[in-house]
Amino acid sequence: MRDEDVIELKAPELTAAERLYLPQIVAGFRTTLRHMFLEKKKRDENMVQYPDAKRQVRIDNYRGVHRLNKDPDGRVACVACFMCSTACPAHCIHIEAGASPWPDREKYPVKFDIDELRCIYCGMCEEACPCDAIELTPHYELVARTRQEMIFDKEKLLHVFEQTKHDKPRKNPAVTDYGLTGNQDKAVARPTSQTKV
Amino acid sequence: MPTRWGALPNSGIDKNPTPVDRIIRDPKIVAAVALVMLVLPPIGLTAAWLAFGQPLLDLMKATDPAILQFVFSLIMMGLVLFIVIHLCAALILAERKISAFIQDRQGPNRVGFFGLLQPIADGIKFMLKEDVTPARVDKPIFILAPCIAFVVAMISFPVIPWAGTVELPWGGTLTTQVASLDIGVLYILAINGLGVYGVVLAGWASNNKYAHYGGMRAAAQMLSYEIPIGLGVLVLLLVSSGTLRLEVIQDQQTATGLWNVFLHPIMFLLVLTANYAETNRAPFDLAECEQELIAGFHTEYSSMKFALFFLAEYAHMIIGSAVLVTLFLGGWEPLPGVSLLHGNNTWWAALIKFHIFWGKIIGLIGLYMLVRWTVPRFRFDQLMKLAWKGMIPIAMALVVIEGVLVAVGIKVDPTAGFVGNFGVLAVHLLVNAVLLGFILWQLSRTKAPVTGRQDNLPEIEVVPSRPAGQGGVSHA
Amino acid sequence: MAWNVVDRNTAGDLGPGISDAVRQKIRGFFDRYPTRRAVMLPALHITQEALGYVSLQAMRDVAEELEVPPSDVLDVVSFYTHFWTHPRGEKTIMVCRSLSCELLGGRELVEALKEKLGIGEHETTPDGRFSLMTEECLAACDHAPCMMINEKMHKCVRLDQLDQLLDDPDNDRLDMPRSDLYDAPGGEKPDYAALARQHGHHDEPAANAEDDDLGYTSDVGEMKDS
Amino acid sequence: MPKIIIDGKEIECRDGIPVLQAALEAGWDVPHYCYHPGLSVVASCRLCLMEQKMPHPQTKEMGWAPKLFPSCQTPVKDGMEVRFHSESVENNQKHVMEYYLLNHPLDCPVCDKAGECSLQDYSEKFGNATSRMVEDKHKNPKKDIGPKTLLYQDRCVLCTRCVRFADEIAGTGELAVVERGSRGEIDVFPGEPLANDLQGNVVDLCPVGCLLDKQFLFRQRVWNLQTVPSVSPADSSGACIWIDANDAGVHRVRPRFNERVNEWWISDEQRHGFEYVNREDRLTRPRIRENGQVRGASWEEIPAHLRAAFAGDGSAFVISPMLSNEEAWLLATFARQVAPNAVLACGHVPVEGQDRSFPKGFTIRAEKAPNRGGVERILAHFGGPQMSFDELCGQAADGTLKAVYVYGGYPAAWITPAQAEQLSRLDCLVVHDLFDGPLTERADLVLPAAPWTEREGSFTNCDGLVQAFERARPPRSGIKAEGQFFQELCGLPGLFRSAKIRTMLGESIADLAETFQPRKEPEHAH
Repeated sequence: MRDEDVIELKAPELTAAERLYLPQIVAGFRTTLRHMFLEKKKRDENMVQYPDAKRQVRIDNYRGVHRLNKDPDGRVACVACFMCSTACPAHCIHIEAGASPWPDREKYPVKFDIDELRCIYCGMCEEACPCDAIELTPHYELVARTRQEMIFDKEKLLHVFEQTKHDKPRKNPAVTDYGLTGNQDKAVARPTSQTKV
Repeated sequence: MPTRWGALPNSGIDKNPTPVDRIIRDPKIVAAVALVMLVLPPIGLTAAWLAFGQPLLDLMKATDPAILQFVFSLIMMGLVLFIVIHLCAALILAERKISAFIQDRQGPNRVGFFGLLQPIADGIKFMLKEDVTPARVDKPIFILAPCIAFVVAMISFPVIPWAGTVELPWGGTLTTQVASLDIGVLYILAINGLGVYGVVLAGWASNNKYAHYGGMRAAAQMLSYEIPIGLGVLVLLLVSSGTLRLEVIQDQQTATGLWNVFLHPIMFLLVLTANYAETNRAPFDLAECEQELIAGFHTEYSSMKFALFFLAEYAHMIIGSAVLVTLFLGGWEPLPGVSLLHGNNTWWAALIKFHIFWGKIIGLIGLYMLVRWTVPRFRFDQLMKLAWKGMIPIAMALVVIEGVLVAVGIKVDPTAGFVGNFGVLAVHLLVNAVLLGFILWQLSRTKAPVTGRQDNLPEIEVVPSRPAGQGGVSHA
Repeated sequence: MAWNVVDRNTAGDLGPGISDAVRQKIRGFFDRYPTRRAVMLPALHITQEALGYVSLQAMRDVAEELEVPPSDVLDVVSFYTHFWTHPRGEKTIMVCRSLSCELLGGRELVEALKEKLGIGEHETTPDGRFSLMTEECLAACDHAPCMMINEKMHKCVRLDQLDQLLDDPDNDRLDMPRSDLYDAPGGEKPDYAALARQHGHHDEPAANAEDDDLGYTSDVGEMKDS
Repeated sequence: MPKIIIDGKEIECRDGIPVLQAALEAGWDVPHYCYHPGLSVVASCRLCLMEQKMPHPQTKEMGWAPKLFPSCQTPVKDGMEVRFHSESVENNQKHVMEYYLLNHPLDCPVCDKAGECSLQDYSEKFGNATSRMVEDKHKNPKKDIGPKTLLYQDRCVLCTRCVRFADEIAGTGELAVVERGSRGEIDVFPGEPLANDLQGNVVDLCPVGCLLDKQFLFRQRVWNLQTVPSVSPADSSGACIWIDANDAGVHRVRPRFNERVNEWWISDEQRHGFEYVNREDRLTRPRIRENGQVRGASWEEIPAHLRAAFAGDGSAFVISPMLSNEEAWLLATFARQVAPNAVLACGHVPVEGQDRSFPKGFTIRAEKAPNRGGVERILAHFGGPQMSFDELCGQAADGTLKAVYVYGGYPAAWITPAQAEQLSRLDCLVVHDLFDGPLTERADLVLPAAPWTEREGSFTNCDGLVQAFERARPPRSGIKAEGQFFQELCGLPGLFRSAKIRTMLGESIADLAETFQPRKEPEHAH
C-alpha cells in the first residue's frame, strides 16, 4: 500500500445545536412518532402472526438448523473430512471418523455432533463441505429442554434432512467423487499385468 | 440458481388452540369483561351510596375532624398504593406497546384482545417463576436490596398534594395530602437519595461483576444527577415561594396561573433530564445496559425480587413525574394562565383535581417512554460530562442569576395574579433566552467530532509505507 | 476394509514353478556375470521358454536362485512387455500402440481384434489359440499400422486383412529362443576389471575424473552421506 | 567448506552434499519428491531442476547452461553458481507439477496426508491452479500391502523413496516398481507383504498420501495435532521422535532426525508402541489400603504416609528404568532423606532377544527400557545398599525387607506372578504404576503413574547419550506427574521443571546435565 492510496477521513464536527441535544431529540421524536402513528398501515400489512403463520424465508440461503444430507442410497453423504469442523469459528462440530462399511467410499463419520447452542449459524461449514453433505436448513425453530438435547448427533442431523428435504432438496454434489454418482464413472480402472495375476 | 422463497410448514402450536386460548383471544369476550369491569364499579358505588350513604355521612359528621382526617389519610394511602401498583402493570404494557409501535412491531397481542391481559399474565409469571438465589451471594443484602428499592420508591408519595383540600359541607376540611410536611421538598430529595441504596446493594450482593459494575455506575450516576435537581428546587424556592411545603408551591402556581415551567424553562429541562437519570431509564440506563452488563445490577434477580425492581423503577417514574407536576406544571390546575380550580375546595372539584393531577403524571410518563425509545444510550463518560460539565454549571448559573433577581426585588407576588406578575415572567424569559444564547455561543466556540470521542485526541502519526519492491521474497 | 482393496498379504494360486533342469541352466550363467542379479534377464528368458510364461512361483524360484527379493523379479518381469505373467496362446498378436500406428489406425486394429477374439489386452482366448497385447513400438513406423504375430511382422495392416492374417499358418513359426541371444553357458568370463578401466566405470574411480575444470559430473558415487 | 552461489547469494555449505541439500539447508524451498538425504539419489522426479553456470563449449565463457540440471544429483563444488529463481526453472516446476496432478485424485478431504502433503504444498507454491487435462483420470487400485500399511496407488507420484528405503535401509526389498512408464505402480510380491520392522518409515517418507499407516488411518486430521519433540521409550536406543497429540490423546509418533542415533528412521515398535498411553483402564487415582479396606486417597495425604512407612530399617526403593534421570534422581534423593540405609534397586529391565542391526546401521535394541544407563549411574552415585530387583524380591520373601516402593511404568504386564507373590509378603508395599496388575492388587498404596508422553525429563540411552524429551499432553485427570510428585516428596517447592532439576543433578553427576541436541534439519528437507 502506498501513501497515495490512503484516504484520510476527517470526522465532521457537530454544530452547537447538535451538541445542545434538544433539537436532535425533537427530530428524533418526529421519527418515532411518525412510526408510531403514521405507519400503522404498513406495519399491519407486514405483520406475520408468528406461531400461527410464518414469514417467507429465502430457502436457498437461510441459515437455520443444520442437517446432514443423505445420498440416493440413504447413506450419510459425509466423508468425515473435518473441513467443517476446521472451518467452524465456534468449534461446535465434533467428528470421529472411521472406515466406511461401503465399498465406494473409505471414510465416514462414526460420530458427528453439532452443538447447536454453540453454533453461530455462520454457514462456514456448508461453505467448507467438499461433498455438500452438511447444509443449513431454513428452519429456525430450535428448542429443547436441556443443553444435552441441543447437541445434535448424526442420527438427529440425518433426521433433520428427512424432515427438510422436500422444502430444500440437496444441492447437486458433482464436486467430487463422493456422495452421488458424480464422476465416479469417469475414473477409469485400467488393466495391468498385476491385476490379472 | 434463483433464490426460492417459501413459507415453512407451520408448527402445530396454534392449529389446536386450547380452550383458554379461545376465550382470551375472543374480542367479544374480552369486551364483555371490560364492559363489566367498567360498568360494575359505578353501579356498585351508586348502590352502596344509596344503601349506606346517609349513615356514612352521619357517621362522618359525628366524628372528630382529626380522626376523620386520619382515616381519610389511610384511605388515600391505600388508594395511591393501589393506583401505583396497577398503573405500573398498565405502564409496562403501555411501554411494550409503545416501543413496539415505534419499532413497527405489534407488541404483546397474544394474551387477551390487543394484549390487554398481558399484565395479568406477567404478574402470574413473576409469581410462578423460580426464585433463584445464586450460591455465593450475600444473602441478607441480596434479599434486602429489592425491598429497599421498592419501599424507597413508595414512601415519597405521602407528601404529594394530590387534590388540595376538601371542605366538608358540614364544616371542617380534609386534606388529600397525607403528610403536609414543613420540609416537603427536602423530604423528597432525601428519599430520592436513598434510592441508590437498592441498586448499589443489589449490585454488591449479587457477587457478579456485571451486577457490581451496574451498581457502581448507578451510584456515580445518581449522585451526579441529584445536584441539578437540588439546584433546580433551590431556584424555585428563591424566586417563587420561600417555603419548602409542596402544597404551598403548588398553590402559588394555581393562584397566579404562572406555572414555574414558564418562569424557569431551562431549569425545568434540567430537572426533567436529571429525573430520567435518577430513575435509571434510557438514555441513562447505564446501570443495566444489556449490551455491556447483561442486565446490570439485577442480573442475578428473578421472580418477585426482580418484579420489585421493576415496580420500583415505575414507581420512581411516577413519583418523579408527580414532583415535577407539583413543582413546575401547576399541579392539579388544568390550564396555565388562569385559576380555574384555585380556591374551589368542593368535593367534586377535588375529584377533578385528582384526575387532572394523574393525567399530567401519565402525560409525563408518556414523554419518558418516548424519550426512552428515541434517544440512544449515553456512554458513561458522556453521562458524567453531561452532568458535571453541562447541567450543573448551567444550574449554578441560574441559581446565581435568580439570586440577583431576587436581590433586586424581581419576585413572584402570589397575590398579584397573572397580569400582575407579567413583568416577572418577561424578565425570566429574557434571562433564559440570554442564557440559552450564551450556551449556544459557548458550544459553537469549541469543537467536537461526530464520533463523540474525546475532544483532544492526539494526532495519529502517519508512517510512510515502504517503497514498492523492497519486500522481495525472503529465503531465510 | 469394506472398500475395494487389493489384498497383497496373501497370494492366491502362484502357478507352476521351475524344474531342476531350468535351475541348472540358470546357474550355468552365474559365472558369466559379476553378480547373480545380473543373470536376471537370461534366467527369465529360460523360464519363459520352459513354461511359456513366467508364473509367480517361477519368479519366486528365480529370485531364490539369484538371491534377490522376489519383488525385484516381479519388477523386471512387469517392466518388459515380452515377459508374460500368465499362460500365453499359441499365437501372440502384438499391435503397436505408438504414435504413427495410433494415427494410422492402430487403435481400430486393436479394437477389431478384441471384438473378433472376444478378449482384452494381455488376455488369451479360451481355446488357447490367440493372445493379444499391445507393444510400445515395433520399429516400423514407416509401415504403420503394424502388428506382429509371434515373431513375424505384418506391415500396413488393414482391417479386412485380419481374418487372413490370423489364419496364416506361417505365423506359427517361432524364432530362436531368446536365451540363445546370450552367450552360451560355460564360456569364458570377461575381465570386468579391465572393462571398467577401459570405460571409466565407476567401480574404480578413474584418475582423470578431474579433467574438467569444474568437474561437473553426474556421478554421485563420491557424495558422502549427507 | 565449499562456497557456492545460489540465486546470486553466496552460501557456505557442508562438503560432499548435493546442491539441493545445500540449498535446503540454506533456507531455499526447492520442491523435490525423490530426493531424501538418507537414501540413494535417483533424480527421477525432475522437480528440483536448477540452472547452472558452465563454460561455453566454444568460447569457454561462463554462462547459464541451456539445459536444467537435477540439483539432487549435482554435488556442490567450491565456486559453482546455480539459480532456482529463474523463468525456466519455475516453468519446469510448474509443468512438472501439472504432470504430477494429471491422474492424482482430488480426494484430499479423505486423505490422511492432507495438511502435510508435498503435493498440496508444492502445487500451491510452485504449481498451477488448474489442470488442462480434459481426459478421464486413471484410477489405480488401493492395495493392502502389509499388516500395518496401506498403499493407495492412485495418489502415488512414483518417487520410489519407499522402494529405496526397503532396499537400502531395511534391506528386505519387499517393495518394487512394477510395470513402467505411466503405468508404473508400487507393489509388493503377492504373499510377501511389507512386514519388516522398520516398514512404518515408508509412510513418513511418502511425500503424498499413497502409503498410509493403518494405526493412524482416519484417526485425526494432521492440522488438529500438536507436535512435540520427544525420545522413544520403546527401547534403549534413545531414538528421537515427534509426538503428535491433541486433546483426544496421542495419535502418532514420527521419527525426529538425530545423526547420532536413529537418523531419519524409527522402528515399528517405537512408532506404534504408544497406544497404551491412551488406554481407558489406566490408573488415575491413588488408592490406599486401611484395615483391609481399599479406599481412594488424595495426593496430599500421601507424602506423610510414605515418610511414616519408610522411616524404619528394611525399606527399599525400586527405581524403574522407565523413569527419566531427573525423576530417578528425585526419588533416590527422597529415599536417602527418609531412610539413609534404604536399599536402592534398579527396576526390572525387559530384554527381548538380541540387538538387531540393519544394513545402513540402524539398530533395534534388545533392551526395552529407555533409561537403564541413567538410573544405574544415579544409583551408583547415591551409593549405599543396592541390589538387583530379583535379589530384592528374594529378600522381600524372607522378611529382611519391611517396606518397598516399586515404580513400574511399563507399557505392559511386567512382573512375574512369583515375584508378585514374594513382594506381597511385605509389611508395606507401595506400587506406582500405569495399570492394574498382580502387584497393585496386593499393594497397600497404589499410585497412578503417568506415561512418558505426560512427563518431561531426559533419558540416557544405551550409549550414554542424554537426550531431553518434552511433555506432549497434560497428565490425565487425577494423576500427579512423577516429577512433580517426587519433587514434593523431596520438599522442593514450586512446579517441576526438568531443566531446573537437571541443573541440580549436574552438580553431582556432571555429564547427565548435558543433553544432546540433534542437528536441526531444514523444514523442507524431506
